[in-house]
Amino acid sequence: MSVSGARAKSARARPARAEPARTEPARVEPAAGASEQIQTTYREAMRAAIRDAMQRDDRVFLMGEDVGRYGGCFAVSMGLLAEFGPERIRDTPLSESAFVGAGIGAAMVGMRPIVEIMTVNFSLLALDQILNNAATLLHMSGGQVGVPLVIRMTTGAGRQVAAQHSHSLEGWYTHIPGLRVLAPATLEDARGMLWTALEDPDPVLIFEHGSLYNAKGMLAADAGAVDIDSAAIRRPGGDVTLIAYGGTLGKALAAAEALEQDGIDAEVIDLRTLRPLDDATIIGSVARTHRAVIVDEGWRSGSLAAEISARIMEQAFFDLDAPVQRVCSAEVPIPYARHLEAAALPQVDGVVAAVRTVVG
Amino acid sequence: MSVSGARAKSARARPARAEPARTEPARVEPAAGASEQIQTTYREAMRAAIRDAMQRDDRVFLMGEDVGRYGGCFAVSMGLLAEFGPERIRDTPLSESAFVGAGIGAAMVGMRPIVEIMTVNFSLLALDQILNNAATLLHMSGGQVGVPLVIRMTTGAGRQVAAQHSHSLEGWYTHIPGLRVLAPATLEDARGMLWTALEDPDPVLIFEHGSLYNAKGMLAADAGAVDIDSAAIRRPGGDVTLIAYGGTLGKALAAAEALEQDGIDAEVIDLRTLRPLDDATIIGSVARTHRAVIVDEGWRSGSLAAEISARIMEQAFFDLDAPVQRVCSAEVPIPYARHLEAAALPQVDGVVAAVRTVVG
Amino acid sequence: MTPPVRPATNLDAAHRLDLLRQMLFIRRFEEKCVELYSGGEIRGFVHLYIGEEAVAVGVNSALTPDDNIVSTYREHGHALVRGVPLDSVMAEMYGKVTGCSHGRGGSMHLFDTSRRFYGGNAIVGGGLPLAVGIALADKMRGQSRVTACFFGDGAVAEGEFHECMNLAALWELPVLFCCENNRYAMGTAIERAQAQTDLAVRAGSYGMPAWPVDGMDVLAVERSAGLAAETVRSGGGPHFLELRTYRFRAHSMYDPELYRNKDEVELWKERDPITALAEQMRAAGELSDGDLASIEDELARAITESVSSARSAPAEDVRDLAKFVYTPRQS
Amino acid sequence: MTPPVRPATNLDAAHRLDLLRQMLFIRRFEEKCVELYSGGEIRGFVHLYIGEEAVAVGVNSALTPDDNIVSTYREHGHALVRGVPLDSVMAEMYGKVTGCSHGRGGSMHLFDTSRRFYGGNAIVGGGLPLAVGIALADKMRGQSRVTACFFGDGAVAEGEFHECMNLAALWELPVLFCCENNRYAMGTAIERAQAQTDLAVRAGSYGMPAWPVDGMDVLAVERSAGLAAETVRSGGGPHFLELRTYRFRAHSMYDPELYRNKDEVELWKERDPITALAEQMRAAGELSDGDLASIEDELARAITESVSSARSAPAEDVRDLAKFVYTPRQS
Ligand SMILES: Cc1ncc(C[n+]2csc(CCOP(=O)(O)OP(=O)(O)O)c2C)c(N)n1
Ligand SMILES: Cc1ncc(C[n+]2csc(CCOP(=O)(O)OP(=O)(O)O)c2C)c(N)n1
Ligand SMILES: [Mg+2]
Ligand SMILES: [Mg+2]
Repeated sequence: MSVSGARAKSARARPARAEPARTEPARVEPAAGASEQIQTTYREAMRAAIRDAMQRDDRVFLMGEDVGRYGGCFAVSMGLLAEFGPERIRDTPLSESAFVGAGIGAAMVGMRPIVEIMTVNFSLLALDQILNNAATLLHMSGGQVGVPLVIRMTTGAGRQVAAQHSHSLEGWYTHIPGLRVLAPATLEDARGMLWTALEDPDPVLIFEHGSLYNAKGMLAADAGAVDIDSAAIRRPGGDVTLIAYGGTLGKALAAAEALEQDGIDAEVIDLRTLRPLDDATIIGSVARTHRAVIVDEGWRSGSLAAEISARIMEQAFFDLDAPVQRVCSAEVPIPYARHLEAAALPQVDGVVAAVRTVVG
Repeated sequence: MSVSGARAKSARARPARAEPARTEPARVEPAAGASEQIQTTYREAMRAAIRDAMQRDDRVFLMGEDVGRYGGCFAVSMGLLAEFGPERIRDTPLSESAFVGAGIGAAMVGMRPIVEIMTVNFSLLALDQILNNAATLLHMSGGQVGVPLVIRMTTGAGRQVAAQHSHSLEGWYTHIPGLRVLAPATLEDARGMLWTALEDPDPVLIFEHGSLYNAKGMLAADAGAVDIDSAAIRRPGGDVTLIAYGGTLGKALAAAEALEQDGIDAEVIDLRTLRPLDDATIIGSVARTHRAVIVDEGWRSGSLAAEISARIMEQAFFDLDAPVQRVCSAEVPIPYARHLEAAALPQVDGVVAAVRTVVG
Repeated sequence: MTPPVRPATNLDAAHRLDLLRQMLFIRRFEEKCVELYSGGEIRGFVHLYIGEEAVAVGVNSALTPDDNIVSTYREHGHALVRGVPLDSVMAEMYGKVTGCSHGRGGSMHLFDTSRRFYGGNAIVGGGLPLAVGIALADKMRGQSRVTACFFGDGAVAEGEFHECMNLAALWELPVLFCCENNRYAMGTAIERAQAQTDLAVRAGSYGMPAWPVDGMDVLAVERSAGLAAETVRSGGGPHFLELRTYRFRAHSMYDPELYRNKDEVELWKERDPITALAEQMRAAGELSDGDLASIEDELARAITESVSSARSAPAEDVRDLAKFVYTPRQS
Repeated sequence: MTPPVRPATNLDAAHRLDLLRQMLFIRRFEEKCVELYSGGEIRGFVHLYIGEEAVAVGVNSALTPDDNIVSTYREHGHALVRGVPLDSVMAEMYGKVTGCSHGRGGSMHLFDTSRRFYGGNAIVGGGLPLAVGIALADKMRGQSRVTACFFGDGAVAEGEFHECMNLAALWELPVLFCCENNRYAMGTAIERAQAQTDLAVRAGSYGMPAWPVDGMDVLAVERSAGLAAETVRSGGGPHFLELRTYRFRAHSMYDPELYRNKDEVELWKERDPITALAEQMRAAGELSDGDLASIEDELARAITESVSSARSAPAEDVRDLAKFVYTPRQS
């Protein structure tokens, strides 16, 4: 039986490969220089997106801890208070549950709040509001109560701020029906995802990895809204699929560069939207490469990477030539010491090593 | 390349099968009648376990909402107030974060608190304390601050109590390094897990599925502590491995019965300990059956089932004759209407159907 | 502070008769629910308001249809007097698609946005931040609405209560906090849950007007709620009412009630808000047996009809299980 | 209330000199940290206590070694005056294995259970429930310890503050709540965060003794803390001190400080607790330039040594990354 099973496996595999779920990349970067380009940073792109939204729609306001006078913990909202005033750039007390819930209430009656939770570490104090109200009211009310709310928060480790300030918990939020979860990893997405999210009638969470704010680069002067449905192939390749998002995209791309030296041609997928996942792009790529490695800063057990591995198992099993591998954070509270923190987080060499185990 | 890949796959598969990771069931039920048996219920077994712990160790106390005068929301602690008094059977105000955190503090300095959170739905209000203090203090303090705390809570749906009261979030807790997570599904485990958990120097969470409290059965009069490390094979079988825990164990066993009619011999694993997972028992079984279906009441995306599927991918890929399947809850807030709630939750026929897709 | 100006008619016999009718409406509806629950026709958690009717009726009659209400899982009374159609409430108890929440919510999650009734919330304290946010939106848009937020004495111990009281007071939001102090949180008496059992004093410490009200006297509730609502509406910032009442039944449909003794319950039953108003009106010659009989008839008929229509109403198609998880996209 | 009885020596010049020395100890330690941070030798978040030294020193000198302390991420001062060895604190800043938290915690997570110092906690309000639990354990075991719990003015807005104040008061637990009111939560002034800026009034509403204290006067802090601690210790239940102080530096190592103007900072610097005590002692002829010089010498030498020992201390072996996640099992 096992033999026939194995035979069946290779046999059944063919058609799937003849016409993979999806051969075209879901989305490729616009050719640079398509329009006038300006030099900017992820932080500035995010700020431009907020300013833009505030100007377009007076139902929009930004609320959170230190978004006003202080200019935002990561200086994202620097200068916006002067421009829009304290009513619309609203500093809150340290009351995560109350001000996130207040954002939900305001959205319920027609406002378009952008609630900033300083970091994902503190979002646990508002999780009940996010799960039991924001994500649930529409269903519980039989479709009456929509919650067009956007919640932004910084996520991730890497700055030696130790165990309580280094969480990557976006994976938990992707477990919640009723939410859309985004992870902008590029300047274009930092600039463009917010407006699309604000037009979504349902609650959207945006996770900004702390390591990205200072990222510099060129962006089209007229860059605007982008889709928040599909993943993007940031680097096409034929030998293995590297799946990353947010803070791990850069590491995956760096690993792909390194692998190129050894003649391994890696495709790199930027998930962009963590819920709902763009299965078509993931499965389409794996159908072409037959191998996949997922890079996720969350702790390994119960990570978003586990969900992606399970979906590949379910949707592309017969296309796989090797088991899907996960490169995640070690299962330890993130330590302060630089060398220990570095050892706890996914690194380029770890990605390269994982790829080697699945290729050839 | 893909052909050789496929060949490699079946080729490499053999040795793994010659000596599977583990051939012996990790743990089988004691033969009934081994010692004097008494008729009892899951609720009574749990109560006996608490009483037993209170009598053995005066550092133990039970704290939570309505555990005293009311007798416990699910009547688990009924009668214990009279027996042990209000100091040790301690009613708390509705302050989940404070009393869970107080349990952590008391444990830090040598007490052995059993904190009852009425249901997992309310545990979100204490999640910051559980993640950022209970699970993290030992590491953050360089090994100085141990937290020998046990937190019990009811989990699961099935009683038509709608979206905010029907969560199965134990999967989230299995993501947290520093915690041990248990799911007693049998009378023996309801009776025996608490004491072992109280002897653990680190925080242990016990999830009791609401549907189990009235479960009746026979239990050894001298039943006592049980291990909290290994999974148990509740039903040996050779054709497919059904992996379940807590509230889904009964459904998996019922599905196995149904499948027997069609000559499909299913092995049923009760995970028992959700973190750390007993990979040896899971992989050992899959190495024998070459097929697996995971039954988990959590929402599908980001479920504990996803982690198990990913581990089978990583550790038993070449033993698999079919992709591992997940039978989970539909990704909707659990609705009130009986027929909708039933449709949202994993059911026996769904498990049977999933098995049919992987067998033959 | 002077009592709110309102048309004399509100204070006359007809008005009192209407208040009586509303309280009886809630009472009879829930008595029917008990019957149906015992018969297994409705399920889940059902929290009865019996004994507390004066609070919902008194507060609601001080509000305008344009005001907002945020409630708890013990909200049948709030919903019914707000005007959520009886048939849709009963159908919701049955989990039918004709229910006010399409059968998704049940007893604890009644919603009717057309009446600005923002629902039952089953997480204790969970509705307070929503009320604060709704009031914030109104204030930002210059609307002069009041958001009435109901919650129990037990909710006062939750961190969310504190955060919301502070935020509402700090931002001077138009919220009317209505604390239904029925002296118990499930089986926990207020003395065993609150260091400061004088809840109006606690609320006052946030710098908002707060006072206790006899929650068994519908006229007293209406008077205080009217006074508070007017001030809130005219920009006076949030107000807090501690409505002292009592639940005559178990916490949820049934419980052993080991936590309180029968005498206490009997004592409070002597203060039944319905009997109290009826007797007062009788004494004043404002209520005849005939009036009462016709009210009871009308209610009995309506409730019976709501039951039969709920029974015969269609159930949601199982294929629509995932409806209302996300808003359908136009594109 | 009469002042606590304590040996006259505590009140004499030698004692004041010691308080001065302790404040200088914190000040010089943190000044060195600024230098090291700029040099990139220490990293992460480092929250300076400069300007607030009188609070840690005054409160700690009212405690016994057997009392417990629960602190925040701004805890260098609390740890040092508690007696956590300077070398182990400096080594922790360097993330070395010889650090008081084995290099796992860093500036925000200093621990020393041998001194009942239960650590820095970086979640605002996160330490309060721990303090309540430690005090509960002491009370259940009949121990007469005080648990001093430090937190900031910003923490008062968190739900956890409320839950813990209520629980401690309800259960009459031996907690000394020490609110370090430095008027800002990061960039948010207390007026923009608290509806009731008189924090002692808010705390009093839970029914516990609470009063404001001049947090720039170490002797005043010591007096009030001593008074409160004695009452807490003798079963008087929790007490709350609002210690009015000011941070002279940025919230964390650096911030643009757009949220306050320089004059305000300068005004407060004129009330520098160290200068204040020194001048008072000089006036009383209790402090000579020589005394001061030798204290500075001693501190400078100790701090310099702690730096070199930290630099040369071993780093944890990377293979031990997973150490301290779970307690090693005997079996
Ligand atoms: C956060 C939370 N904790 C616990 C519960 C369980 N629970 C439901 S109602 C209730 C008592 C609430 O008492 P109170 O606020 O006084 O309202 P009442 O039921 O008396 O109207 C409890 C503990 C819950 N629903 N939510
Ligand atoms: C729950 C939570 N929210 C936000 C933060 C980010 N944060 C760190 S310190 C701080 C200000 C706290 O102010 P305060 O309590 O007054 O203490 P201080 O820093 O002034 O000593 C904030 C907002 C946090 N660490 N925890
Ligand atoms: Mg109550
Ligand atoms: Mg402060």
